[in-house]
Amino acid sequence: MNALYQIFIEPFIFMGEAPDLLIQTIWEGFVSGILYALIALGFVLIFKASGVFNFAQGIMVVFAALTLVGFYSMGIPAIISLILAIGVMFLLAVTVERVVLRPLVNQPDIILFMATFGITYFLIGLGEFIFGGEPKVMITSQLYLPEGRTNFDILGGFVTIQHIDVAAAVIAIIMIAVLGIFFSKTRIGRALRAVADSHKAALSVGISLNQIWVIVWFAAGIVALVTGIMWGARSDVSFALQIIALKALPVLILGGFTSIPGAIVGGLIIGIGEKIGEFYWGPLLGGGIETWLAYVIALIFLMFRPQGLFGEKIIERV
Amino acid sequence: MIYRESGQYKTSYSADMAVFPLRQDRIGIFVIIALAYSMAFFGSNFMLQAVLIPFLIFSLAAMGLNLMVGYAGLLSLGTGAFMGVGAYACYKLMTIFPGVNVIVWILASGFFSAAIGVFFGLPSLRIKGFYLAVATLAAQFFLQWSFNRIPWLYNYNVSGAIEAPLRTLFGVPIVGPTATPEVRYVIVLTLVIFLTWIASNIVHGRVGRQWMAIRDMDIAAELMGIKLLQTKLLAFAVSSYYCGVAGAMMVFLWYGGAEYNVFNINQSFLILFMVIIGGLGSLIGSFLGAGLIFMLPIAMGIVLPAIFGPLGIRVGAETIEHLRFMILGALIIFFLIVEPHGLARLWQIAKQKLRVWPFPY
Amino acid sequence: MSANTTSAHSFATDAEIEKAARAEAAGAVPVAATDPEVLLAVENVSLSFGGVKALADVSFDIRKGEIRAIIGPNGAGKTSMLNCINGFYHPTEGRITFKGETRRKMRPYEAAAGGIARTFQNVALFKGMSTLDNIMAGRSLKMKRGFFWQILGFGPAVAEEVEHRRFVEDIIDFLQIQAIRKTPVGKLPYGLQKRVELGRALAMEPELLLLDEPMAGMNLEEKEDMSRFILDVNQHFGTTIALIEHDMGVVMDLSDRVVVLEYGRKIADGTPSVVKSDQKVIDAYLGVPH
Amino acid sequence: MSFRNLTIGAVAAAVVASSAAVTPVVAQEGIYVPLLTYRTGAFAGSGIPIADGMNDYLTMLNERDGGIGGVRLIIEECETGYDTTRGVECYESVRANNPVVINPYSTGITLQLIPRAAVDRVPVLSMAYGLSASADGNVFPWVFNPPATYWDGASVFLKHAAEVEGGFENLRGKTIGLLHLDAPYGREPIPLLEAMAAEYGFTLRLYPVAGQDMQNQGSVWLNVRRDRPDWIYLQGWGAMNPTAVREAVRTNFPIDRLVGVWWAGGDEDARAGGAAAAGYKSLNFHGAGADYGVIEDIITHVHDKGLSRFPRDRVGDNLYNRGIYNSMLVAEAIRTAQEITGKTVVNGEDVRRGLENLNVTEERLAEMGMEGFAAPLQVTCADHSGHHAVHVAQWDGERWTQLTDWLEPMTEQVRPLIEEAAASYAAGNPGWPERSEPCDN
Repeated sequence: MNALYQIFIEPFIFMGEAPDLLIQTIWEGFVSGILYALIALGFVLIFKASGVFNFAQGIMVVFAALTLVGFYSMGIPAIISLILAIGVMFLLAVTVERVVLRPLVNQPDIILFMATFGITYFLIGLGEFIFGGEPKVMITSQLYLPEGRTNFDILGGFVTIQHIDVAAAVIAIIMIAVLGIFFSKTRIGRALRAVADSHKAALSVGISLNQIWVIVWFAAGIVALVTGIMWGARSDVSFALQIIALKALPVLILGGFTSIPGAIVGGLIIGIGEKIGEFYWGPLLGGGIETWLAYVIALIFLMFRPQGLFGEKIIERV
Repeated sequence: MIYRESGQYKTSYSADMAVFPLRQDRIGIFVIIALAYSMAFFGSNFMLQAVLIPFLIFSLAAMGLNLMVGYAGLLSLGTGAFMGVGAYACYKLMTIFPGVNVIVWILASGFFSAAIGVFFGLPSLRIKGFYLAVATLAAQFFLQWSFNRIPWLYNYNVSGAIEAPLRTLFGVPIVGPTATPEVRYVIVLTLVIFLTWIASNIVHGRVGRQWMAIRDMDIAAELMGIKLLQTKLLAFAVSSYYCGVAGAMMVFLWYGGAEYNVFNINQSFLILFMVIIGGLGSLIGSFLGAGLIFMLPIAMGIVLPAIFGPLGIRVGAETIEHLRFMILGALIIFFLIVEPHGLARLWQIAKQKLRVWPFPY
Repeated sequence: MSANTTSAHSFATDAEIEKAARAEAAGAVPVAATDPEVLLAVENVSLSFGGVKALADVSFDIRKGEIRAIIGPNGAGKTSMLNCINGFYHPTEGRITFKGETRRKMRPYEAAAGGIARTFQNVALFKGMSTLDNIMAGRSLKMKRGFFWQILGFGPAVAEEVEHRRFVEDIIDFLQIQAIRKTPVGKLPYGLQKRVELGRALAMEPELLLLDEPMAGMNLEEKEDMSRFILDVNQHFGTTIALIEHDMGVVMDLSDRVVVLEYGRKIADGTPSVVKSDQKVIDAYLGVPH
Repeated sequence: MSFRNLTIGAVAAAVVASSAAVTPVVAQEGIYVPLLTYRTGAFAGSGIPIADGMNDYLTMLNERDGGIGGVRLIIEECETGYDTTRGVECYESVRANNPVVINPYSTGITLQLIPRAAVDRVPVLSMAYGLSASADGNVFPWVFNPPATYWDGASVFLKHAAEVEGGFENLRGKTIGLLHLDAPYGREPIPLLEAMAAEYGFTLRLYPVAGQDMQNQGSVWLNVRRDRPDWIYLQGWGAMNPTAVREAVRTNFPIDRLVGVWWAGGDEDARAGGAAAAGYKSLNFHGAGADYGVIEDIITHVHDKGLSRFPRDRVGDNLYNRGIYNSMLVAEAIRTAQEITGKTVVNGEDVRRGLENLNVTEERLAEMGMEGFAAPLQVTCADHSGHHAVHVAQWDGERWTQLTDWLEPMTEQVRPLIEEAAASYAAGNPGWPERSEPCDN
């Protein structure tokens, strides 16, 4: 009885008592949700076009950010470092296509999936090898990103909003819009969609898969870079982030592997859901449930809708 | 020349179905086992404690994962956690019933991880491939959290860690700080050989065939009357059992104690890599993979400085660590591309070449 | 095409005659599911995915011991029909009666246990396993020893293994694939794969054998071999067979009765001769616009 | 096929190499001092300055005095990544070269090594970390944690809080939070704080931070906002500390009421909070900054010879000095061991005695150019920590400055708890060996 009260009544009472905390919690969840969504977006881009489930996306985020900060710490001006970092992501895309995707074309998905584990570990090693293992501070101001925070004194409390988080949200929205246009309007975009639908068909109308792959991996790389900057601005840049980056996987399960809106919505559900869960229900379990809540949500979700929120039902054929 | 099958005729199906149809193979395996046991007398403490014992334990874990990924085609990223379940179950059992011999508990602890494995395997009917992988991540993180946040599991130790209390077999300490590496090595070796034998029986029999069937073409398998859920759950159970036992051995016959983050996701990845590099769907591969991946850092730690030291380039511990990651990643990609069946396949090829020698084809 | 037909004639003539006789006796009119002679009866089965209607109100039956052909142009719903029969798809309407018992929803497992075996349009073998293991896998249902006997390296489970191995070896001899016993099927040429797949189905000792285009993409000789195997299976083991086939010649020679589907509907049903001369069928095949 | 042969070659090579590698390197003439460090992973931020500090001091001894008592020190690092598993592997690999002392530099690893130290006869020096109870030398003859235990630290924090609040009686009714890494290290002070909470009537709130969420403390600090604690004691490490300081600033927590244990006193930790972090406090048992004789020696003998890997301009960082202090203890223990035994090449058992008779006096500190850098320190057979005084340092936005003078821990409360805990530890591990080692003092 008491337990039921604690589970079903108390948290809501508390939400009412301290609305500022509720708003703060939702905002926190919203921001981390955006970041999850951005990583998931990278997954989706690659999965749509090459059918590869890119486990390395999370690491690409850290790697990109690390490269940026690394170049800067070598005394290169911020903007140049940014351009260089983009260049590195392009190189990465080319290398991955040459070294991993091309030799593995037509292999079972699961093999490609495991290959991205290889990429993950290689990037971790490489990144730390070049730039050192210690966490680095993101060069926020040098990139003309807003710093500091604003406190809104409302509802008998206050809500802190960091300017960088607002920026993150805005940039995320812009990027998603750009990608949307890119996919629907541009020639390459349409080519990508063609590839997503059928590799053979794409080939038959003379689209080079290899180019497409380079392009999507590059696109994913840029998404990763942006994500990395945003994330690095909230907490230092280090490979410790990779565990958090894994949270993009449950996001994908919710959103479906091929749906960009799915990634966004999934990201927000997971982000807000886990923060609310941790803050209001976590104490009942001794806290720290954030580390698994997302996965369990996804797991339960899988039981009822394996194809994801926006995926359509799969008909098996023989 | 020595490695010839000519003149060995199989006169019965059972002979033909034997795991080692060739006499040379049978002899070979016996020699290897004999050597392995003799290491207990010739191996240095370092050799036993820091190389052979962990190698065997990792091999066992890899074997467990291989049964699932390699044979049944179910990708799991939760191995570390399932090992943890075994370890904590064993800890509870041996502290609650100190009377019963610890080896019994080590073997029994596997059943607990098997049960947990089955539970987290339930979604495997609806979902496949990376979806399932994510599902197992849920197991990984949830279990790891439980090891940490359920103090009952570690008997409310302030430190939150579990230590191996002293346990003996025939008066000889086998678990706890005073147990000598030799004794522990012999026990680990015996258990691993025993479990390997069982695993080989499983995979060469009906069950193994059914696992491979659902791996290769689950629809066809289903239409042939193989019950998918039962078969998959059996795979989860057996695999988790092996991982659990490996986990219990790791804590009580190797480290002598552990805390929750011993069983973190990197542990899971490492073992998955052992399976991939060793060879999916091969028991011997599990050993080869475990050997390669576990030896790698030790080897690099000694080889690299030896090479670069003289050149005045200092190779710090962390450099080796970074290189280890890079090499690991590169190896995985390399094997997936060049030889998806891993070291095991190379081993076969070598044997095949030897068989037909001196003819090159 | 015509070449095939004639050649098929040349080897199947004697079989041809008595078949025709049987067919006459049977008559081409579908009979009620209760008739003991009827092994499987399909009654008003419809199947649709979302909007798409794959099958619409199809009824026909399969008699014990006959070879029943299901033909029709591409996309006529032939494979969907088989999928319904062995429980892989569940009909949205109608019912299927097998061995006298009717069920709307059936798990593939029950179908297999009931004695329905099946080969696939594009080979669905277990690529990673050897020919032997593939066919042995077909024995799964017959192997009863529990898991705990399995883990012992000796005892009943092993004895059972040997006993089934014998059975499988017979099939291997019957299909003349002794040479490729231990080869991974992935490495085999297409024709042989089809043969192994047949073997795997036979290993289940089925009462009803569903063959989905057993001769697709085969050359003449392979087709002849396959036809012979099918006839032998039907006559020696007395297995009832339902097959989908595009090669008209083969169908006409092998089958006792033919059911013709088009756009998920049954347009004709009867002995090869009857069907051959049916106007609707001819239109369907020559593609007359309707 | 050629590709395949290549593979066979590669793999064969790898296997051969690895098998060749597993024969341990034989320690040449000298005193082998392994250092378990971590320069990778999420804790590298704290690990690197410490590793370099330890290295540089010992190297300085080699360079300046040709080692200790004429015997060169063989310094070898092993990368643990602050991961217990890898730490134990490191221990196994260094043990083969008979080390004289082990510096685990992780409470988790220390806990694993405590049972083995006695068996393998290698002393474990967990300087101001590890198991607080191991300060009881009668139960843990092979484990040392000078100059103070975590429980001493926590008690000093309470003293300071009481001082600010105007006496212990004012702690009654207050809420004190423990923001800790959710690992053995972070959990160490809990028993003492609980005991104290019972005694002085303040409420203790725990804010555990899981290792993988160190940089993702949003929810934890929301809880802080909910509970509005008056003080927060930060028992964090690695990337957790800078994040905590940053979050404290974000949530408008009064920064001068956030007090870190000595391990939360890295320069980078405080700097992360920006200007607003000025006022952040941390316990300390040695001086920060570079103007000490010993550090000048290190600069001349190590940095100038290019033997250090630590950036010159960061010399004097708090954690770098922490490393120096740690190495000083090691060196002094070896020196004492040489005096007691008369041997020059000492082994683990000798150094254990050395540690047990450690007595660093003012004079000795002066000799070493450490006056004002550290306080005198003494260890006895019964007391392996000494429960020495520590002070509260404050971050002024630029550097750490000593805020209070040296505060004695509340030993009279701490010590009984320690002996109790030690007893229960021994009881919890049946077959725990009685102390057989003789006592020299």
